Amino acid sequence: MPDSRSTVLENRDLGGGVWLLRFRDPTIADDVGPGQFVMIACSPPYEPLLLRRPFSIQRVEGDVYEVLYRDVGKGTHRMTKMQVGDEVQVLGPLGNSFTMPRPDETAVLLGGGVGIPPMVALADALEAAGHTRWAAYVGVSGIVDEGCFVGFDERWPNDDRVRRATMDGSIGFEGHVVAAWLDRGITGPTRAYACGPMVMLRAVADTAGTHDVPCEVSVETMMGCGVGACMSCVIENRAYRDGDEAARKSMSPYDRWLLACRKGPVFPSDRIVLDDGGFLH
Amino acid sequence: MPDSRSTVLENRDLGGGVWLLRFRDPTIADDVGPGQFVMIACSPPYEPLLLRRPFSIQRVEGDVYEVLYRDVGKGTHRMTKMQVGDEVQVLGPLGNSFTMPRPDETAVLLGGGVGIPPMVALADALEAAGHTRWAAYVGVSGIVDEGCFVGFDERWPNDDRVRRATMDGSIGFEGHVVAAWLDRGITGPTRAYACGPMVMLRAVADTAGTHDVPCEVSVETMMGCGVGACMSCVIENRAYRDGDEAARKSMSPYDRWLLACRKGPVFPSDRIVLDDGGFLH
Amino acid sequence: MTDLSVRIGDVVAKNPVMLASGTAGYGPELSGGLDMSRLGGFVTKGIAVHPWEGNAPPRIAETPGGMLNAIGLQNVGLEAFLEDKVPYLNRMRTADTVVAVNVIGKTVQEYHDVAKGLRGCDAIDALELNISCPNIKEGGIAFGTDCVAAAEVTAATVEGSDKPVWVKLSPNVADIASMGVAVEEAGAAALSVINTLLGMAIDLEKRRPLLSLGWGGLSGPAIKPVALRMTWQVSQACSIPVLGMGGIRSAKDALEFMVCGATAVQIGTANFANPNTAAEVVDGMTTWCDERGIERISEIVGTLNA
Amino acid sequence: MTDLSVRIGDVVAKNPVMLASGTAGYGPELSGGLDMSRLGGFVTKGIAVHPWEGNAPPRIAETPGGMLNAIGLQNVGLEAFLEDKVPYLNRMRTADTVVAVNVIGKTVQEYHDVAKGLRGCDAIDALELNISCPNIKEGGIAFGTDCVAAAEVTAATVEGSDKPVWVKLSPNVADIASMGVAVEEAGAAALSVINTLLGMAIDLEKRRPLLSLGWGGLSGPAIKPVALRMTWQVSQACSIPVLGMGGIRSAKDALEFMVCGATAVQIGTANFANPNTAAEVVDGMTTWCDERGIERISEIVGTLNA
Ligand SMILES: Cc1cc2nc3c(=O)[nH]c(=O)nc-3n(C[C@H](O)[C@H](O)[C@H](O)COP(=O)(O)OP(=O)(O)OC[C@H]3O[C@@H](n4cnc5c(N)ncnc54)[C@H](O)[C@@H]3O)c2cc1C
Ligand SMILES: Cc1cc2nc3c(=O)[nH]c(=O)nc-3n(C[C@H](O)[C@H](O)[C@H](O)COP(=O)(O)OP(=O)(O)OC[C@H]3O[C@@H](n4cnc5c(N)ncnc54)[C@H](O)[C@@H]3O)c2cc1C
Ligand SMILES: Cc1cc2nc3c(=O)[nH]c(=O)nc-3n(C[C@H](O)[C@H](O)[C@H](O)COP(=O)(O)O)c2cc1C
Ligand SMILES: Cc1cc2nc3c(=O)[nH]c(=O)nc-3n(C[C@H](O)[C@H](O)[C@H](O)COP(=O)(O)O)c2cc1C
Ligand code: FES
Ligand code: FES
Repeated sequence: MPDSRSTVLENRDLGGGVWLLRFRDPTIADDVGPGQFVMIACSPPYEPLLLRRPFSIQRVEGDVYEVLYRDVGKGTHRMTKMQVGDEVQVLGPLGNSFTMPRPDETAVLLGGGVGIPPMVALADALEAAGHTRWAAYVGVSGIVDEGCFVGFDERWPNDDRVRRATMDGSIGFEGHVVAAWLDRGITGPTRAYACGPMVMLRAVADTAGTHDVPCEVSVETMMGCGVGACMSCVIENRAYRDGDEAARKSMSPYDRWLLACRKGPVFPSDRIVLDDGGFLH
Repeated sequence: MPDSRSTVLENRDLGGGVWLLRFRDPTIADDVGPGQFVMIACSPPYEPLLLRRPFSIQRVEGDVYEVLYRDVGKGTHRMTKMQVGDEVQVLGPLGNSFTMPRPDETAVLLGGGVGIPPMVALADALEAAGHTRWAAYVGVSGIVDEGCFVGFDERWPNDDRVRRATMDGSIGFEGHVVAAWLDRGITGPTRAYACGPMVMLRAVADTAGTHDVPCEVSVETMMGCGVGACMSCVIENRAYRDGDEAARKSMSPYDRWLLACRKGPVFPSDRIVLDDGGFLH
Repeated sequence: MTDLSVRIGDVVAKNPVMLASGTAGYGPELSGGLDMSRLGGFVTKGIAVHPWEGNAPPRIAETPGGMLNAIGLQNVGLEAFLEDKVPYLNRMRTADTVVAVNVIGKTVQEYHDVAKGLRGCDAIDALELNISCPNIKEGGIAFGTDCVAAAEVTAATVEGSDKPVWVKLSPNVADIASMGVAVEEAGAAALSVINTLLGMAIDLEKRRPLLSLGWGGLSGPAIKPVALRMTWQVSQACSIPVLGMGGIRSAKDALEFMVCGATAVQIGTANFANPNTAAEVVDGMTTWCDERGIERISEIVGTLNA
Repeated sequence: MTDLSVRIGDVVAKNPVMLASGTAGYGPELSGGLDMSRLGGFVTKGIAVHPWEGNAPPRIAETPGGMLNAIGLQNVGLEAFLEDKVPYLNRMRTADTVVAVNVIGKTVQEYHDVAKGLRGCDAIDALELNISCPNIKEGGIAFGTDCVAAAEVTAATVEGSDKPVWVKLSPNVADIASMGVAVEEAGAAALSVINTLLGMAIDLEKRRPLLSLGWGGLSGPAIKPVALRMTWQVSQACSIPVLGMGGIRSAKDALEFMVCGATAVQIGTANFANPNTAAEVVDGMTTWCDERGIERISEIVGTLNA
């Protein structure tokens, strides 16, 4: 008896907890004696999932909010199966927010891939506050990922303030977002904001540092609880690592690692070490 | 931020593995700062399932076979969610079959609840073999379970040979299947077959014993593999337990426990001990 | 309605459901709007005499039916704890929720010092000695796998403390019952069973552990059968109360631990998947007992027919 | 194409994927049409010198991400094994699949006697000493949790045997590396890591264990982190090959064990959920190695950067 795939023809609720299942399967139905049985896999073997997954809120409209996500693993893959009308348990909103720019500052928003959502949220907030002096540089690898642009595309489809970049040049600027930013140049009082892969955040922070631009980044560490209870989501405190002996001595070792879910996810880029030893993407 | 239930409004595939989820949730959408995030439960916490579940084949028609099951736990509950068109991994047919009666024998089929399916399979086999001399006594607790009768109802809706029994008298004979059988009386050469809860099988076996009726029962032990590989599905060998000292000495201790998936699920009722210490229903 | 209260030695909890150490911070982190007054008890994150850094990230990884953690006991230290965290714990006491402080150290002396430092602190009902944390390179686990060392650190803490001392046992031993007996004899007032199992998860492509420390502690439903077995073994071998834990997600899980000998239970990992777990467990227990006409939940403790 | 063959001491397996003892009977029970010639190796159900009854049912229970079993090593005994089972094992040898016989006993002498009884049996490539079965009331586990006893039973079996002796270690210990070292010194040719973790599951309403024995051995994905950690520890401490197992369901799982130091792997519980698991693991390994240009799979063994 080889293992076989049977197709469900009917799965009838007969009431009282009794159900009738009918399958089509020539292999099995071929030669059955009365009293024989089958072993049904009630579900494929799979990874049980315990922990919630964190996602940035991209946009809020009335009582509706949206989340942009990439199917990268167990949890996000399941999310692709959510059906209209499903009820999903969600904890939030969590964490802190970006600091608003001063009125004279140009807000530069840099987003990479699924790091674009917080930039959409920020652009919405800036517009709502009447701060129209902003420019967004949003990048993905190529046309295959252009879905990540949806937040900007929907609201600012032909807005000069939004510059799209792709690594392969298939859309907009060819290269990464920092190159796109520098390509336009940094003029006048500027404040930078970024979210994306660690390597991108580092490039943004370096550039901001070089140009004396205040900069905030949103970091995406591994999170167990999202509320400060598990202490898993830490990112290193720059003052602790780079401070001189005296400075470090004056700090508590407890403050070496900062909880990204509670003190963040937004940090001044010079406050944290943008290097996770390559553990995150 | 209290935990909240958000309703999926849209879950859009944007290509390249990128998806857009939109939720409705006034609680969360109420007061969100740019950069904040949510923790989404990608699935409710649940029991991961590993092992397959065994079910009798109730009926085969062409390349279609059917299984009748009751939603009693993790696996069967999931089965209720199977959708038309789903592909389900099934191993089978497994196990042995009932012995056919001699032409002069009346086959008495006794089925209780979700133990009725093998009796349907046997009735079908008897009919196919031209052996119309059979009588079925099928019982459930009451009208709430009458779905269990579906196999007999569909093929023999008004057949005198089928006697339905309920414990509460709501349908047919009031009482258990053995009482229904005895009510009609045992006349002429008879061979009994049974499947159902352990307590019912014991009553059938006792009655068969008293009336010198050869009897076969199908037992439903806990099964890990269904093919003889895990040795989990055992039932006690009566010869080993009840045999005299000499008889037992002549047997291998290995033969105390019989594998129900391979030597069974059908056994002569006097070959096994119909008592599992109350572990099964 | 069933009386849900239980006695852990001299400590009376209004119900047997507590939050496990390290999974709800120092209290304010109680997540998802869980009403702390619903809780029978609450155990803080481990506290050492001095602040500790903890490990570099990543500190957690999900595994089949469970998770690994290697937080490394990052903690504010005794002084900051007394100053910043105790006020909130006082509110818990007012809400009639038992408060236990999880105590960690690298030497016997350090355990003793924390106990002494917490003397006179009325916000606290008990200490829970963590002699079993697998997530630090030194200390912790060594005490947890050796009867003599475990007894020594227990005795020193008991001596330093004015509160009952619960000892949290490591499951990474061949014979947990002997560990329980050893610390009971050394003066423990109760036993917390179990801490996490040592485990590892790796990134196949990068060929390195998923956790920066290399290994971590396995918790969650995956370990429930081990935890249940150890709860049973320890409660059979010892006469002090057992606090059972390991993979509890539901009232049914919690009641199973009690039937296996736990006077009370703690909930850890499940808080992350569903922050309201503890309240749901209390509700489920109430219903379960009511339906069965059980007058006092303590009646069911250790009633397993094994 | 990648060379999948591996050497376990003097035994060469054409690929590193074996079926674990107790999960595929004596061979003919190989289920679901799995083609045995695809397997690198196969380990039989435990064999004692005399037939054993095993435990009363229920013998298994499902748990979160795993299962408990307390089969109790029901087995036909040495004599019937040689007579009835060996012919099939011969077919496996012909198919170039390594055959190991899992050996059990209640005394050192019994282990020795099985080894002696299997002398000269060409169908068999190796013995796997099960000193770690938690499912019998006497013997088994005691050998598995004590270094001296483990070394003694290993030495006696090696002395009685004309085949390489692999020793299967128990995870129910504080320090599995020392166990590995002890049996290596006693003459083991390889180490199988791990057997099941002791666990318990209960029926809350009936207030009794789900397994007739009371407890059982936990296997399946739930224990994978523990198994991976122990595979790493043992392979770091010992110089003989390690056969890794515990919760393997996929090529990725299997490769993780190899990166953590396993020369080969065994698949147990997953066979029940999907009888074709082992063949799928072999296929997946091939693809994985091909895609990465790995010439010999043995290159990846123990390459973890920890
Ligand atoms: C504050 C915050 C906001 C985020 N916002 C978004 C967002 O708007 N859109 C989006 O697509 N993603 C976002 N992420 C990342 C997202 O949480 C992860 O992609 C997701 O958790 C992966 O889950 P999984 O089960 O699919 O992956 P897993 O199967 O768990 O792992 C697959 C891969 O994802 C990585 N990963 C797993 N968990 C995390 C995590 N918490 N953070 C980062 N990487 C992880 C793993 O290292 C691994 O490489 C955010 C993360 C944080 C912390
Ligand atoms: C050969 C054979 C044929 C069967 N035929 C049918 C059938 O045609 N229709 C039908 O409804 N049921 C049948 N059963 C029983 C069916 O397999 C169980 O009801 C099912 O496995 C329960 O799975 P679950 O995950 O829903 O329950 P679980 O959540 O695993 O357990 C719920 C309850 O079901 C009991 N149970 C679990 N597994 C089994 C098992 N293998 N056998 C008996 N009881 C079990 C448990 O003791 C528990 O009380 C058969 C069993 C066998 C061995
Ligand atoms: C993220 C995390 C942090 C933990 N920190 C501690 C700790 O500081 N002290 C301690 O004794 N136990 C700690 N534990 C162990 C838990 O208190 C508990 O014993 C274990 O997780 C088993 O229970 P569970 O399966 O319900 O989580 C921690 C567990 C987790 C998951
Ligand atoms: C039903 C069952 C029976 C087993 N019987 C044996 C046995 O006879 N001898 C042995 O050494 N191990 C036995 N084991 C242990 C397995 O060989 C293996 O070590 C363990 O299950 C871990 O691997 P897995 O998670 O892939 O199942 C058995 C396991 C199961 C599930
Ligand atoms: S995610 Fe738990 S503390 Fe930040
Ligand atoms: S179910 Fe595995 S041997 Fe019968």
